[in-house]
Amino acid sequence: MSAHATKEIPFAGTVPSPQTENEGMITGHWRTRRPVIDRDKCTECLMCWISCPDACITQDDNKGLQFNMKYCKGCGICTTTCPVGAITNVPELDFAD
Amino acid sequence: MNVEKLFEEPGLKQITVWARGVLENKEARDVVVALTEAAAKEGKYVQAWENYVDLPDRIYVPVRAYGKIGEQPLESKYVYENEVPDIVALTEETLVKGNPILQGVKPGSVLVVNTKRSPQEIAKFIKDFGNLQTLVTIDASGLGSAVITLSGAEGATDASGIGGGMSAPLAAAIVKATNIVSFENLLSIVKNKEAAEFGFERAQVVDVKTLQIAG
Amino acid sequence: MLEEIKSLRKAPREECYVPGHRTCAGCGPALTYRQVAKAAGKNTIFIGPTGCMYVANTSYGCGPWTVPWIHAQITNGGAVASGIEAAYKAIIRKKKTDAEFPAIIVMAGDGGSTDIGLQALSAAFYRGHDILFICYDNESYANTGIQTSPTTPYGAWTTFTPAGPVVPEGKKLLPKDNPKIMAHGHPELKYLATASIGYPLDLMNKVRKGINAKGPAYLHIHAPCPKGWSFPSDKTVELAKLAVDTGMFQLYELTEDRQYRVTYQPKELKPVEEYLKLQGRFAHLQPEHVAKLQNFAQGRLQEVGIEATVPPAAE
Amino acid sequence: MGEKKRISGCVAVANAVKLADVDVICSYPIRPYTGIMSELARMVADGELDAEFIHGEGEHGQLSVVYGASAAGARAFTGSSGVGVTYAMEVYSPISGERFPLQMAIADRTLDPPGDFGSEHTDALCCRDQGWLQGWASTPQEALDMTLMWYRIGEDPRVLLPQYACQDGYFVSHILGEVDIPAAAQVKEFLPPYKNHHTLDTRKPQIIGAQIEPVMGPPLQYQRYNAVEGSRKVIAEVHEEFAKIFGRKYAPFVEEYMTEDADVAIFMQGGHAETAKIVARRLRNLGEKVGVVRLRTFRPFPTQEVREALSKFKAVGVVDNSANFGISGGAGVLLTEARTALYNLGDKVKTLGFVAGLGGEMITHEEFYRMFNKLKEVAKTGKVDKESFWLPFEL
Repeated sequence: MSAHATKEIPFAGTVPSPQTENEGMITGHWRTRRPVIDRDKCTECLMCWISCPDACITQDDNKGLQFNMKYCKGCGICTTTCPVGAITNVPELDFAD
Repeated sequence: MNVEKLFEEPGLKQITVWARGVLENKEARDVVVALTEAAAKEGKYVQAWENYVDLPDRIYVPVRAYGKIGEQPLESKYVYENEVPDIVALTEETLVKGNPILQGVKPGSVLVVNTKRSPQEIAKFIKDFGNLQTLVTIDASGLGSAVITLSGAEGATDASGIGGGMSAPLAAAIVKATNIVSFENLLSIVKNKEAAEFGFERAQVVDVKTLQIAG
Repeated sequence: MLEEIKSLRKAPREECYVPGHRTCAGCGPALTYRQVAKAAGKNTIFIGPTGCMYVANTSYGCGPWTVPWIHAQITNGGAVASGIEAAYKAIIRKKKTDAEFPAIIVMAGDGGSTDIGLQALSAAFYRGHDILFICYDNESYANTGIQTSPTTPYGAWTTFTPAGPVVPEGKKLLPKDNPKIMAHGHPELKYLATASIGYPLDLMNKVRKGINAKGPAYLHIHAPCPKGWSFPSDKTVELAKLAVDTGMFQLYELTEDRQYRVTYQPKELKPVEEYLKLQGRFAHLQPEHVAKLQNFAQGRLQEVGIEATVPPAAE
Repeated sequence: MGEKKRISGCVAVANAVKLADVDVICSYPIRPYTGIMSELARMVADGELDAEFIHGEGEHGQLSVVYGASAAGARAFTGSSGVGVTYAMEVYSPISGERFPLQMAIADRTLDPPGDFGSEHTDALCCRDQGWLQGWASTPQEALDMTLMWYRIGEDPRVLLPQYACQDGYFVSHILGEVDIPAAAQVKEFLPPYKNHHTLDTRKPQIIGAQIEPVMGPPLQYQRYNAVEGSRKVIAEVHEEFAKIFGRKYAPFVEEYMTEDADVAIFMQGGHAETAKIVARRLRNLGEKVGVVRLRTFRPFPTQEVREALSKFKAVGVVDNSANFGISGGAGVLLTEARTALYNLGDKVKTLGFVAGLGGEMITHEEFYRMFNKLKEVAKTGKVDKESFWLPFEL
């Protein structure tokens, strides 16, 4: 048996499109800083929501803006685009999870 | 063994039509297509094509179209020039000047020229008759004008039909002088039947020997 | 018809470009993709010519689009889109499918749009295919590690235009202006605009106008690249805005009578130096180089009708 | 029933494309294949064929357009010649790799130089490793039939591969030959509508052509390898069914002519094989034991069939109508492929390479005659002094 493994591949490498997230490329572990939102300051202007390259901020009508830590790369754009300073970047190792 | 003899095709007739590019290219093609289609009706084996090296054709440049008619299946399918023609036709009289129109012609061959001039006048421009036996003149342009079209170039189908122009009387003159196909079969192929009939009627067929004596 | 998005609150919440891709943290082109996909919606087919947005998005045999996506070569986005469009026209007409005609969007980088892909783009527009061709302009061949492209600005450092004692400015050429090339030579063109990820509402509505237009539409979107331009990953949107506010990038669309209509005009233009100084790729520039870029920005602004009253660059 | 007409190879292919009810056609002019496209353009203009006819911006664009069209679920057709074929090179592998069974007609033309218009198989042979099916027709009739058969084979769910349908430029593409044009109903029976596993449809979104990591490379390439290998069975089946429906029977891989009891044979592909056959027949009349083996399917290369066909002879002359410089064996691609097929038989069959008809020149009866004589000499002596010959200079 060859030392090389091979991975199964679908017909012609074609795969179904993902529904809500691409599990084939989880990026949460890229993050060195985590965005933390101060909900008291947040005006829900949605600038952070529309400016996230990774679509990691979602709108929840009851709970306000949600951050998807499974994929957030910690780029910090949400922090810099927030006009009221409601988001801060906190070192990732300050969090246990 | 004589290799040339080995590949002879007895009874094969070769037709070469010379024309002025673009303006008469279709007429040249129509002459060979009309004759080969008529011959096919008579159970002959045929092939028609244009000289590829002459193409893409340009206005006034001499171009050639070829036909082959045989009693047996053709064995020289991809010999792309008629090296020893039996019939040579010119869609336009000035082609007699400066073109090797009679190169390789077989003994007993026929030259048919679209011209108002007499056979004697045309003969003056022919420096070497070679094996030519018969000279035919016909004012084909007086009976039908050249159909100018790019349809049918490059091996495509000519949507304008066969023999609508002066190719019809020119082909008819060829038939008159050579009987290569029956005139009736030619008529069934060409569009301009009236012109073909006049062409057949009016073609002047002259033995070259008489011309040389007269000249 | 896709309706105008009046505010971010009214923008679709649904994502067609979802989390899970190997683009840089803070990637401008990825943000472009997301805003474009959001505006375009579900009945969209994306064509992805080779570039960052192919390689980084599909690195491991998967991809982040909820809609159909197909790879094209870096050379041929316009042609592949033409074929898809023609196919849909034919198979709908011949009743071989009951699908609805989709929005067909090419997402090409500046190389795949303005350089090696320009021939296919131009041909598709000349032929009048009903497609939207988007150039996400990160001003370099970024996928291959930052080499100069036709839209790389004068004076930018790339691995193929390094600055050195003999070539102090780095890139010596002024950038190609692809929107203008597209605007004036393609009679079938139905819509053309420039956009920036710094102005997302404007961007999304231009995407929708491009899709609604029956015929070829071209969008040139300025998409800062933190890796290639050397700036921190959190500054992407800020840089995009600053490019517009200094006149280095202009936001406009082409009206039906082929006139430029400025869609966003900065109240007061800032000196280009403010934009340049945030980016490592311009760190080597001398004042004369900066002056040349200032002139360049003013020229481009004037071309589209923005009166360039820029304060003099800081001494 | 069909209709008999004297038409060129170009027109024959166009008729097949029409009968196949192709949806998207992409053209770009280059001689000698151009006639196919002008014929199709006329058919579209006259309402004989309902298809999108797109003027490509070049051959690279042509192949890209049909790639997109096939991906979107349309039956697609394109074609080219000579340098046009090589200009599109980038796009061939993506098409076979994504398994889009579109068809490209190639009327062979020499590459530049000499920039002449004549036929040489070099253009199409450059593409031999692109994962496409590939075959050569030697008459206009075969060009028509091959177009229909390739679509059927390529679109078979067990295959799903694109196809090069090749014919010698000018000789086959331009010289009129008798063609039986089948009736539309017959073709409908033979060729079902195009369906693919994966097309671009927003109701069933898929990601086509994603990048992979190296570990996915071997299985992905192995898939394509197996598709090409597996097509052999389908090729044979489809040829049989074609014969049933249309009454014309072709050997799917190699056509043998007067090979029974032959001592020597010419092995080649394309139109000039027709001339070789005529020469063989004339020599047979003189009592010579000579034959011709014509390769019809070049990709997949029918190793087994070629081995079986050629192992009967004492000497085989492989005629290459392609320019290959510095190639193993000193002749052309066909020689190396034929020799590989014969290799494990040892020295039983002597093989000579003949390079002929380059630059679009015909291969004359006399040249074939000389080749046969050379083969007879080798068969008689069992000795090979010189392995390859460029005609007419070396033989």
